[in-house]
Amino acid sequence: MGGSRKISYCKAINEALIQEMERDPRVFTYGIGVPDHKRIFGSTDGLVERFGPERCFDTPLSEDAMTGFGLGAAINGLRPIHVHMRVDFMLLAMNQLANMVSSYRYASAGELSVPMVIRAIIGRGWGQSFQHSKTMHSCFAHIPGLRVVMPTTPAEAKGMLIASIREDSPVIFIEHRWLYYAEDEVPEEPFTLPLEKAAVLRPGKDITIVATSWMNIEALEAADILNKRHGVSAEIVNARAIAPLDDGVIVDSARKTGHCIVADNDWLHCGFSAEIAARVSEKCFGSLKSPVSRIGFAPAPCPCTRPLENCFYPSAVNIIKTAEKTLKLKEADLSEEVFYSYEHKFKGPF
Amino acid sequence: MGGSRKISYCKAINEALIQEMERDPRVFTYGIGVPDHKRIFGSTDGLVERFGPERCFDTPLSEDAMTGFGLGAAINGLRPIHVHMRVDFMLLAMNQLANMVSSYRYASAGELSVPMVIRAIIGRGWGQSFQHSKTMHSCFAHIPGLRVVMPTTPAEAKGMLIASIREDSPVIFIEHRWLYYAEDEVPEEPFTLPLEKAAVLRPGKDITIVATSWMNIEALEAADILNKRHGVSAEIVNARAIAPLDDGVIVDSARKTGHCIVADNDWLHCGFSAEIAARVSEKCFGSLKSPVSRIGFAPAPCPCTRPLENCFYPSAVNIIKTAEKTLKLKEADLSEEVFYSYEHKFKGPF
Amino acid sequence: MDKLNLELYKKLYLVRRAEEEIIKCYFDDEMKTPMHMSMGEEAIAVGICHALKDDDQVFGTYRSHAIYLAKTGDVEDFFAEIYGKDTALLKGKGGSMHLCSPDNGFMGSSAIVASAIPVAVGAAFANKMAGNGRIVTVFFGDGAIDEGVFWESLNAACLWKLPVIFVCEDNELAVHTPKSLRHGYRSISSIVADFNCRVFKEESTDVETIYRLAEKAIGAVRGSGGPCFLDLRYYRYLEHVGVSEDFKSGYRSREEFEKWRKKDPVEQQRKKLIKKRIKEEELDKIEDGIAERLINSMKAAQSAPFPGAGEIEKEVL
Amino acid sequence: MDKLNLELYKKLYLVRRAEEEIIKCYFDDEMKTPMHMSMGEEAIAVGICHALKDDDQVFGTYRSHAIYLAKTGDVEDFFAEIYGKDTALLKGKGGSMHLCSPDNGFMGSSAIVASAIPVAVGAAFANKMAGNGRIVTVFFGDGAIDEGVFWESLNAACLWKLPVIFVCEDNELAVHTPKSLRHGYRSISSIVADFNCRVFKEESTDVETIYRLAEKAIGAVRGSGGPCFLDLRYYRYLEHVGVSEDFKSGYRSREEFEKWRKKDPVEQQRKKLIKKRIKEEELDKIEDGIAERLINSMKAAQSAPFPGAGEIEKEVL
Ligand SMILES: Cc1ncc(C[n+]2csc(CCOP(=O)(O)OP(=O)(O)O)c2C)c(N)n1
Ligand SMILES: Cc1ncc(C[n+]2csc(CCOP(=O)(O)OP(=O)(O)O)c2C)c(N)n1
Ligand SMILES: [Mg+2]
Ligand SMILES: [Mg+2]
Repeated sequence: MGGSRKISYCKAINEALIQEMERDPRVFTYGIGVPDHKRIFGSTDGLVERFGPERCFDTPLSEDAMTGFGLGAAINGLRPIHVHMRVDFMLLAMNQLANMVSSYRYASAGELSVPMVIRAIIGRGWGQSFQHSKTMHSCFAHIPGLRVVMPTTPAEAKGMLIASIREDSPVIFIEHRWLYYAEDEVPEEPFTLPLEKAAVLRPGKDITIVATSWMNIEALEAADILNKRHGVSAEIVNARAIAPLDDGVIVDSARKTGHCIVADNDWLHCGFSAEIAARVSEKCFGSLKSPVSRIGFAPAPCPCTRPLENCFYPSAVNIIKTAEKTLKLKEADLSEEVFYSYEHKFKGPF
Repeated sequence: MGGSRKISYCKAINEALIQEMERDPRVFTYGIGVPDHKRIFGSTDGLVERFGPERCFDTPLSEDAMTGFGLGAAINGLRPIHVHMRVDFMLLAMNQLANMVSSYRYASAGELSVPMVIRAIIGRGWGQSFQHSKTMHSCFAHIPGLRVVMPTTPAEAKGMLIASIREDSPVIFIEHRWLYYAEDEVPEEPFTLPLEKAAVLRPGKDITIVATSWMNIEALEAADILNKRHGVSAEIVNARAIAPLDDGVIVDSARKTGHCIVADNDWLHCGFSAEIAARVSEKCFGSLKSPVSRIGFAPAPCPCTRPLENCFYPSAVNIIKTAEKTLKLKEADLSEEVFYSYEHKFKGPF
Repeated sequence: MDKLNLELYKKLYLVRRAEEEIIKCYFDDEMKTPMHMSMGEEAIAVGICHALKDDDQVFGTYRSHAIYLAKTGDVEDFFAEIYGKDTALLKGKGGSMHLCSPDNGFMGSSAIVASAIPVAVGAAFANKMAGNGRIVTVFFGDGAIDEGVFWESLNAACLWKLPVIFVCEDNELAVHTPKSLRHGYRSISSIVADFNCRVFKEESTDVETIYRLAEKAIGAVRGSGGPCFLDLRYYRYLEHVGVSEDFKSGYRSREEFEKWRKKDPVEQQRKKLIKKRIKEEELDKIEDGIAERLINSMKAAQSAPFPGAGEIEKEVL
Repeated sequence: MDKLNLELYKKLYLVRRAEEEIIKCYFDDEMKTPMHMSMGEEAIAVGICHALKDDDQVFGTYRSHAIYLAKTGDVEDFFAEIYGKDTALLKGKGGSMHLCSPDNGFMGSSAIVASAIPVAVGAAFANKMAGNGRIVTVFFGDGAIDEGVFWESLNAACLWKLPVIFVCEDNELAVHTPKSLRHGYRSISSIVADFNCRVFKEESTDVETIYRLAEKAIGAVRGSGGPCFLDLRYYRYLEHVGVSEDFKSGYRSREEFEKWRKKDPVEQQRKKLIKKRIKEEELDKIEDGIAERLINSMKAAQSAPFPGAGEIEKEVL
């Protein structure tokens, strides 16, 4: 067993790809721009050099056919990894995803399986507007036969990507662009993490914050401030598995704290936040001391201009204010707080 | 004002189309098979004869382009009605729906509007399997900028379709195939019903059943039996508006009865049922005497063979059993009950 | 004796007779699955599938009875599946529209128009990578070429020179809508020929002609490594879905049907054999043998058990 | 005096200079919107838009600075929008990728490749129904023709003979990927010509040539009622997104750029005017006038207020 060292989320993805492609010659990575010099923000670095253009290649701009293509390759024994620079482009492939990929195994009563990974990048870039800002995990998760995961930490990125590649059913693997630079301890050796379970990111006892993807970062900041300003100990549950979902960790936490906020990187209506709120409300009925609240995108297409973009995306501030309301605390004056506002660091385009 | 008479759901849709196309020359109806001799199960009867092939026409099998086509016609002043024989085919147009149709008005800051109706038929046909059995309302509803409605009664079909046609934003209008034969009183004159509100279908006081589309029919049957066997008075709230959703009627009912079951014509995970459960749990916190339960499709692609199909689709029996559990009643023996099992009447193909 | 033509006839007869048996029983309402019948297209299905090797692969549509039967040689599983029984490979999960028999090279069929086309292209890619020499053939209708994914798939196959044969089974109709109301061009063949793709066009209902054409196409694919496109015309005998005729509904004439009926692929081939001096009694015996197998497997399917409720959530992931 | 060529030059200069002003200020980081620059394609945008009438309509992509400016004549709103300000028509909701000015016939631009193409076809249908004689022109890149929806839209426009001009602005790249890695055919023009569509192909950077071509295409559309396809080549000067050069990244050479630079559409047109004996001082004055307008409107945009938070949920439905 090798040791571990701090690497970025991006590097963790890259390492998972290289180690799995090394281990298993059936794995290949493809998609628009995958081998170009930008290398999907660096995440596909070195693949084409190591594995050649047969196992790492660019495609026409044909998301729908390229998804079906992966499906065909998968049922014939390969293990495709299809990459989308933006999850929004997967909407062009919704038919293949929901009518074909999701049901091919079922349609063959298990004679054929679909070991396919679809990597999609999400996230607030920088003035991206309404066509480059969706998350869509709830829509994918709604379709039985598709796995959906959203790793937050570098170790999750590596462990869950390896698990996804080794998995025999299709996995939609959703990566937040802003997390690419996050660094943390990641084992050098290949390893896997479960694809169906949430994980406690920060233990606490007074209130549960269930967060997806980047919202975990906002939740960590919120938890610090809640602790500092109110002495509140928030437990953050990282909902890294979207579907299928073993909700045990989430339900246990909410039952323990009696309060639950869901902070999703998405719109609320009919979203994953509703699923969590529904399950927590049902399974913790009687143990909850307050109703479950939800935080997410503003109910609008994402606008371009910065001040409106700031209103669109939920943040640590929203979490703090919601927690204060939930716990009936006096609103802290946050004007002195310096928030980790990533958008100031991030220079365009995306 | 004319009177009203009993007509079928199908005829109600047809009447709405004819009256609105008569009233407003900008309205046109198009889609695969719209003017052919089957007339979308009769719902487009007489249109091509009355309004000619310029306002009622067939199209190539190109759902994606045909959706964009409707959008283009709408922003240029027409009022298209696009028809899909199966909602599943709309998945091919998901990009146009979620990236274009939903945001065009926003993208023009209101300079352009999108008075477009998309009619889509859903519903258990008859051995239709996994590619002709989805509902998808939750996925459409998740996208801000799209209206989604699911009328259940003939009067709703007419009133909501007319309202949809007159509405300046895009409406996805979802019709259950089995409801086509339902007959009820419908006013002769054109009239509109609100697009954002639920309606009490059957008043009651002991438990609330929130149902969508065909599940209202199942709920009515369940309510009869619950009354007969347990003396339970169930209130059925017909969730005919999916997005945007004014949840007032639903919340009021659940608060009043203290018990709530959501019976959705769909999968549960990240579905509309989760949204209702989340809202009711939050807004009725403290007034609920039991957790909100959800009933929907089995978490699998829809199988073809009848016995498995029967397991896939939720029914009155599921509602009764859930209500018994919720209200802590002894399970009634239902073996003597004759259920209105539409699938025995319905002969293929769809 | 002309063994080839006899073999082709056996398959033609099997396909036709299987559907005739379906028609006989369909109104018993025990096959609860929407039937899109192949009648009229048998020469295409049999001609091509007979030219393919056992381990070559085929993808189809909801209208796949003919290609399924011609490719797999299976009958027992077929009936069990359309009766929705536990004894079928798919245990009735698929039904008539979703036949699948991977071991026999039948890789599945889809009821969303055109949606199997890119899957076939990906399957061909895997075969090319494996160097196994297998050819993938994907069948679809003249409606499927309206869909964008057809063009995307064609482009990709041509770009990457993949061993795939696109077979457009052109009955000039999508449900009831003629090509003239759907196509903004004269000839799909001439368009596809401008891609890096060999194109073969044929209107014959003679199975041997189709078989020879398929051999040529297969040779071209093996030679070039790249795709072929077959533009083949036939006449759909029955309604779009269901087992009845529909000449009274007004969108097409019985006269047209009668013209095609004169060159019916099955009868024509029978006549050819008799001309080639195969004895009629011999043919009768062969036909009876096939019919017996069909009827027996149908009976077996009828009396087989349904799958248990537990099946529903199996094989989802 | 050659009024046409002068008018064309004014527009060319406006477009080029507007983008130069953007480059100057972009690193101030106040225009928080991804810039896909038009530099290199000015002749296409100006040549075509100048041939269109005011009430003809245009749809574009995320790379629409040139066609927006050439079609609308607007500058003030343009800068206010890319600065995300309340004074812009869209109040910054769209940004650089989603310009829109319906009153000036600029009907919107989309950042999902190819997705405006069917919308343009539908808009053309509405115009045809209204009998208003308007022509719709939709601009897209050589990447957009990879997408199925392009083919579906082309087919529909040809089928229904709609008054729409498809303009493929071919820079041979989709982001960094050359056509050779994306297209399974030699020539899109010859394929499209097999549809019921007139095709015009041109590689010139001379704006007058493009203008004449556009006139021809417009004439053809008005004459036949049906669509045209323009296959026009240009060279993208800058990186795919962003305002810098990227010849060092290895996927293309500076030499190629230099070749195109020699026939730069703006400089070439200036030279042509001087050859036609327009005085250089006169041109200088015209250019200064344009520059002044640009700089002033840019300043106005910089100092304009941002929209209030309440804007976010307006105009959703
Ligand atoms: C994407 C999609 N759109 C519409 C349908 C409904 N539909 C089923 S079959 C069919 C016609 C297909 O025609 P064609 O491809 O020529 O095949 P054929 O039935 O003639 O064999 C249509 C429109 C569908 N199944 N899938
Ligand atoms: C459907 C879709 N897929 C991928 C992308 C990412 N993307 C943005 S621009 C682009 C290249 C487009 O090339 P082309 O159409 O030639 O236009 P150009 O940028 O050369 O003007 C790609 C792949 C996108 N925006 N939309
Ligand atoms: Mg056909
Ligand atoms: Mg390009």
